[in-house]
Amino acid sequence: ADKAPEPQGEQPIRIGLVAKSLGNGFFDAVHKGADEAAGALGAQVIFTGPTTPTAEGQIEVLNALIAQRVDAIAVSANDPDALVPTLKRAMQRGIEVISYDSAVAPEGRIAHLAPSSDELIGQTVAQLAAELAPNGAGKIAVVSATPTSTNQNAWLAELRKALPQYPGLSLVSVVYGDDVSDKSYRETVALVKQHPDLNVVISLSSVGLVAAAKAIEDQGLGGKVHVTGLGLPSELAGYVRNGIVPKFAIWNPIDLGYAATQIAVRLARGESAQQPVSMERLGTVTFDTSGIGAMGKPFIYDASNVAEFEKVF
Amino acid sequence: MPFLTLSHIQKSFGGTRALTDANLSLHAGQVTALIGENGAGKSTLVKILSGVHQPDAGEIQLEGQAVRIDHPEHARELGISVVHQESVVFDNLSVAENMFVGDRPRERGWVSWRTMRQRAAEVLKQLDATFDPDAPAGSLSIAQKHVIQIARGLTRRARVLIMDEPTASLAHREVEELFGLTRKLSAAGCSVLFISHKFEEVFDIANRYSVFRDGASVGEGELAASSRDELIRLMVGRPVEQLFPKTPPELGEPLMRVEHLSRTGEFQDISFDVRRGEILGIYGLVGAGRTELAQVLFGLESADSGSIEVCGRRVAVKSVQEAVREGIAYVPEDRQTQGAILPFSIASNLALPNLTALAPRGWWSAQRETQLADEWVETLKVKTANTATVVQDLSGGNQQKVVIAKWLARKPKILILDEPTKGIDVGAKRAVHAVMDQFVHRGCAVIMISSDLPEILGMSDRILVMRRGRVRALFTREEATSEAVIRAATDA
Amino acid sequence: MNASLSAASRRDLVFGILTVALLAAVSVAFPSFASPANLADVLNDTSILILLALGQMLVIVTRGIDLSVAANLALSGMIVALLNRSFPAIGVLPIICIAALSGGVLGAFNGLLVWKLRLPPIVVTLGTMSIYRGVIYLLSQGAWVNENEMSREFLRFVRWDFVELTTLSWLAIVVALLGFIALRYSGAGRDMYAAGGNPTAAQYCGIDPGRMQFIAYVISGALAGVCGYLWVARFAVAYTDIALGFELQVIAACLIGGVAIAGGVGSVFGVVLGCLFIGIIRNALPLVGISAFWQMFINGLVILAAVLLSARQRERKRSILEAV
Amino acid sequence: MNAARWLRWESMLAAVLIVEFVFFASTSPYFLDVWTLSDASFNFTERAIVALPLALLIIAGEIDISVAAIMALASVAMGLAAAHGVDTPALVAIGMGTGLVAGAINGALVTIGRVPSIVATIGTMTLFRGGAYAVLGDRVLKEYPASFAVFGQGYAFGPISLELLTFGLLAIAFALVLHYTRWGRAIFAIGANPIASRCSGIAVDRYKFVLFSITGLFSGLAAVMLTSRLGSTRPSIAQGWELEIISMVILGGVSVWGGKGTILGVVLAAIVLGLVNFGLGLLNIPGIVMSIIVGALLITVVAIPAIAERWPQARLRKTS
Ligand SMILES: Nc1ncnc2c1ncn2[C@@H]1O[C@H](COP(=O)(O)OP(=O)(O)OP(=O)(O)O)[C@@H](O)[C@H]1O
Ligand SMILES: Nc1ncnc2c1ncn2[C@@H]1O[C@H](COP(=O)(O)OP(=O)(O)OP(=O)(O)O)[C@@H](O)[C@H]1O
Ligand SMILES: [Mg+2]
Ligand SMILES: [Mg+2]
Repeated sequence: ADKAPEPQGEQPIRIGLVAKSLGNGFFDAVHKGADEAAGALGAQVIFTGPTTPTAEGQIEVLNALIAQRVDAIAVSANDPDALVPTLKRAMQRGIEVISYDSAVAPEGRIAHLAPSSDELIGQTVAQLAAELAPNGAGKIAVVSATPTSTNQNAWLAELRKALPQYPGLSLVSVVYGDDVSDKSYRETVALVKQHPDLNVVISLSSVGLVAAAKAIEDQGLGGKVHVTGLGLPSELAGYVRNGIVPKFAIWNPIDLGYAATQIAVRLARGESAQQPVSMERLGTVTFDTSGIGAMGKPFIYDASNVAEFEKVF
Repeated sequence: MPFLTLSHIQKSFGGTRALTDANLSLHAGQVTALIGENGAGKSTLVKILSGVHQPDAGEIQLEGQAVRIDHPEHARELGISVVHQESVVFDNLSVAENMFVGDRPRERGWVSWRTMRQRAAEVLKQLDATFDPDAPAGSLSIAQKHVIQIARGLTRRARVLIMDEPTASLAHREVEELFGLTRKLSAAGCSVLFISHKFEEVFDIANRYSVFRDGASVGEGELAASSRDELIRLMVGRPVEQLFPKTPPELGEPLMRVEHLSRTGEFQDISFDVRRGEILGIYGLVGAGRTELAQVLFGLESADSGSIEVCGRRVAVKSVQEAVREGIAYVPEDRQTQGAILPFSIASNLALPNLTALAPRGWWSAQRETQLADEWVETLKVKTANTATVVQDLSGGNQQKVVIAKWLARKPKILILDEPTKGIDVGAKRAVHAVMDQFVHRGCAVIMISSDLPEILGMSDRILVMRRGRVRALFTREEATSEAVIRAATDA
Repeated sequence: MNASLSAASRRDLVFGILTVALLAAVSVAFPSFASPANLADVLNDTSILILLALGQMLVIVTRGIDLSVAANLALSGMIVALLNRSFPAIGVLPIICIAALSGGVLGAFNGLLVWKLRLPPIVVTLGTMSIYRGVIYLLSQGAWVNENEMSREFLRFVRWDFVELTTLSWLAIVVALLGFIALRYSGAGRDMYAAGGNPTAAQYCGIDPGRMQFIAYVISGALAGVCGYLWVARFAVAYTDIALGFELQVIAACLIGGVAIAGGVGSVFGVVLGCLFIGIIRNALPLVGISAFWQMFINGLVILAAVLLSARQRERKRSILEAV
Repeated sequence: MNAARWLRWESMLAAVLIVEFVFFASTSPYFLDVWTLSDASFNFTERAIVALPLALLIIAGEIDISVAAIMALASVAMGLAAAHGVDTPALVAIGMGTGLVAGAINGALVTIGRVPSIVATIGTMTLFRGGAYAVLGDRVLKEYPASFAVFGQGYAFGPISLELLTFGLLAIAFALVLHYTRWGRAIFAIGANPIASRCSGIAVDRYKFVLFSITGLFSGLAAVMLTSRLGSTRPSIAQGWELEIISMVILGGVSVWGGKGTILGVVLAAIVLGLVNFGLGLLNIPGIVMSIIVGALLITVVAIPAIAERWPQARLRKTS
């Protein structure tokens, strides 16, 4: 039943690149990198994603890609488990499936390209917090996205694991801003009221980080409470300059898109993920037994380099 | 010279020709009665005069000048004040504001609530209405709302006052007050157009008459030179029997007995019984609590104390379904909101209380529905092309027949009628009365609430008079005279 | 307040007491919640909701509903954010006028469809909700407008404060007062209640209910437009999804504040109370240390309790007429 | 006259459907393929299953905004039960039972509490979804038995999925009840005029209560299917679906004022919406641009009959 007729003629390899949601600067940058890689390899990238970051929306988008019989799909999952049945069906129909950025459970993909390992991210953020807290000691709190967001939770877990290395730091609270500005802002205000001696606010999502930074600025706590986390230079340049977010980390989304596309195209051409896969200008990546390959440590941005990257992503 | 003249007015709604050749003249200082069967086009004419509808053809002259009335505002500027037949009441607004909607007293451009309240109180006092100008209109009864509408027509010094069946839900005393005011206005030079289906009133208040039949004027003149029979002949095209179609009753055992029934704030300690073959009339002024009593008997409301017996068995009527199971039916006074589903066809409306009978196993049959409807349209002589006609498009009297028919079809033992002939014409009224008479002769009973004294006196076997929520008197047919009944209903 | 509003104002009173009780309960758990500075923060945070809910109230009073407010807000916000990015020299006043204008036009589009074509308001605004969101994406090409791309003035205006309250709160207070006066003492305001209470009767009285709906949509739209600027300036970011789903909060605030979905009933006072009620809950829940996972549940419980309590306030008399 | 008018609505939808078919078939080479179309059906069946009872509820003059939240609650209940090793038939019973109870709560609030349904269900929407979050927090439940997958991923025969078959059968059942039984007549009457219906001896409150409960029950069924299709449960499941389901119902010609509507219309609307989403997806049009098209479609479908009615010639033809 699953044997659909092969598309006729020699067509370029088509890669479905699925974002968590459209209208998100991070994924626009990923798209940029993907186009670059596809251009070099003579492949075609179909960049798509749901309107809101939900698993159900992503499944609809995936169904459309399956129906078009793309050669490979690279997806950043809104839910690691909910996509599995759909992605399994894609693989049954001969489509190579990888996840990037935010993982799909192993049954639903051949490989996962992590922009960085969860562990490295947790460590980097913990290190940022320690650098920003006066004398490396103080109270920190996290403004997360939704309670169901997978990579948020994974990073948070790694952050908790990394914290014992910095005995001065104590994580006093985790709040959820649901990835919407007003709630993130409100939760941040509540945080500083509840913990007047807070030193660092960490947010691992762009919306949350921007809202938290604004809330701290509006509460007149700039300089007293530092904000940091994962965000894009273009979104945070202003806050780096006025010192609310002295430094933050992110991997390069352009490289991520580039790498994901490289891998997807190569898999579609018949290469195996068991062997190291080349990513051309980014070297090679090796997937471990569970199919996960990581790119490297997140890059740290501060006043010295943010202006340079602000224009890029 | 007539103050206001309408000549050769035509108006159609889609396929319905409501007015074909309507002519009317109103004279300053005179009261003209406009009469005609249900659906003759009277209200349509009123709506044209008030700027709600535009005529398709014809001319309107005010003081000899041709005018176009293209907006209700415009009618008001011309000094035309209208009391519509439909309920034009805003439940969400206070009584006072209701009276001034569209024409609020202002002070420096802002609405002046103080002036509004004062003026409202004055007019209400003239009408002898007891309710508070600040009360929300939604808390009033249907009849009281009608009083608001009349009051609205009287708030301004109008040159033309049009009243479309203002007395339909008023009782004797309110009618007197209204007529007193109308005479005063007319003496001051105002031209009045008065529409009613009650001939006593027409002869009481009006000087002139104008008769419509099927959208066209068929006669006008001085009332003094005319008679009731002649007017009816003009209206209907044939003579209508004047006496009430009441045949001597064959009384059986009591069907319903009510004892010490009370509902706080509505009525207290009501006791009566109705026997097989009997028509029990309930009379009272507006606000006497008759409607509430009927609603309790039908399970729409609950009583606080007292008992109801049907066929000698004590029953607790806690819901309409239970009442219906006991064989009780209720034709509400407000057919537009409570009686009929206006956007539905005659057949669908008739089917509503008879769902189980028409679909015993649940499956619906359009055929059985139409059959039942055809049968009753025939029996009650509902004027309509077919039973698929939407009730909204029927004239008031025919709507009322549909509401009565839907309950008769259910074959109840006890039929409660609340103002059964409100707003319906002589012919239809007679048909309804005949149906009541036939109904009781099958061994059933009727409880008829009415504010129409001739109807009460003419149709009832016994008359219960209520005032302020209590039973004041119980007359047999022989004892009852209009004086005695009115005295019991009003006397302190 | 006179007796004609007694039923409504009694409800407002009950609801006011409920709100104060809620405030007291929160203060027990977190004493500094009732401090003036914190209450000022709550009001600032609730101001946008109040402005939107006041507009929505007009729409609901005239028997409409506006599901597109949040999308309108986001689109107008994006328009002024883009303008400000391209022409940082434009002052705040022109920006606000442009926001109001853009919101008003979007509202007028809803209003015209409802008025001239008699389309059901829920269908129209459900449709425009999607359309307006889509247009933001097309306008911005999915990109964000970030803080560093906004002019100082643009950002500063909403933060100016006077006796503890920021521009946001003052705007809400002024609009609420103006709204109260306009709805109680202007002919058009009263006509809205009449048109919403009984559209057929309104027609007999020379009021065009469709026109009243149109006006309500334009006002609601213009307020949403202004809120678009306020939102973008307050959170210093504009993107496609800002205020996603906010329309339900706005409608909830109206309904909790006693606006009848069937039209004709609603007061400025009630709506402001409804908004403050929601504002207090959502500011208090994170403070009193309730687990994030329970917040929504408790939120739902409190809202239900409030509507149940105020629904029970109805008079027993003539209940059959209210059984709708 | 009414029948003609609503028939016109349905023929509008049918026309839109044909246009969609022709358009997508000619622009995308992948569209006309039974398996593709079968995949496309997954995009709307679950929502459409909830749209059926909701249509009845809206025809009866009420509304339920909490349907998606009920789905989340039912999914969480099933997930918890599955984690305790409950087998598939019992899981389905638990899912549907949770929906039924939630629906009954809505019904009680409206009929006994006398809270207007839109207010009541905005409240319970928060409550039910909040309940799902409260129980599950940031956890995921995915220990469903293998046989559970059949509801959302199984095929009845050929390319007809079990979901599609269920929807088809339910649509027929609902159409029969609404249009060919006395209960259907009562539902229309209640929506058109609840007071007159009550005065005619129809147990208005009982009908409303049952309709709310049924809406809950089928939300539970939809939750079974969605959960089975996703193979996992999180509290955010079916987030935002309430508006999509309501759009489906009103695009189907059900009057939000009550008293009017057909099941055929709702079914057509479900397919129209499902196909437009899927077809535009095939053309790789971003979802948000799709939403412009869907929004415009919604308005156009209601606007065209309205414009036609105002067209003088059309009016003349109707009267003659
Ligand atoms: N808006 C309308 N649309 C369609 N038909 C209408 C409309 N208004 C009135 N009609 C029809 O026009 C005719 C005249 O109605 P009208 O209300 O003027 O009668 P009437 O003389 O006032 O009757 P009644 O004594 O029952 O009040 C009736 O056949 C009625 O069905
Ligand atoms: N002036 C008034 N102000 C407030 N309530 C009143 C007033 N008059 C009467 N009522 C209430 O209205 C109730 C009567 O309602 P209703 O007017 O329906 O009675 P009714 O006898 O059926 O009158 P009708 O059928 O003639 O309208 C009374 O029991 C009383 O509580
Ligand atoms: Mg009339
Ligand atoms: Mg009465």
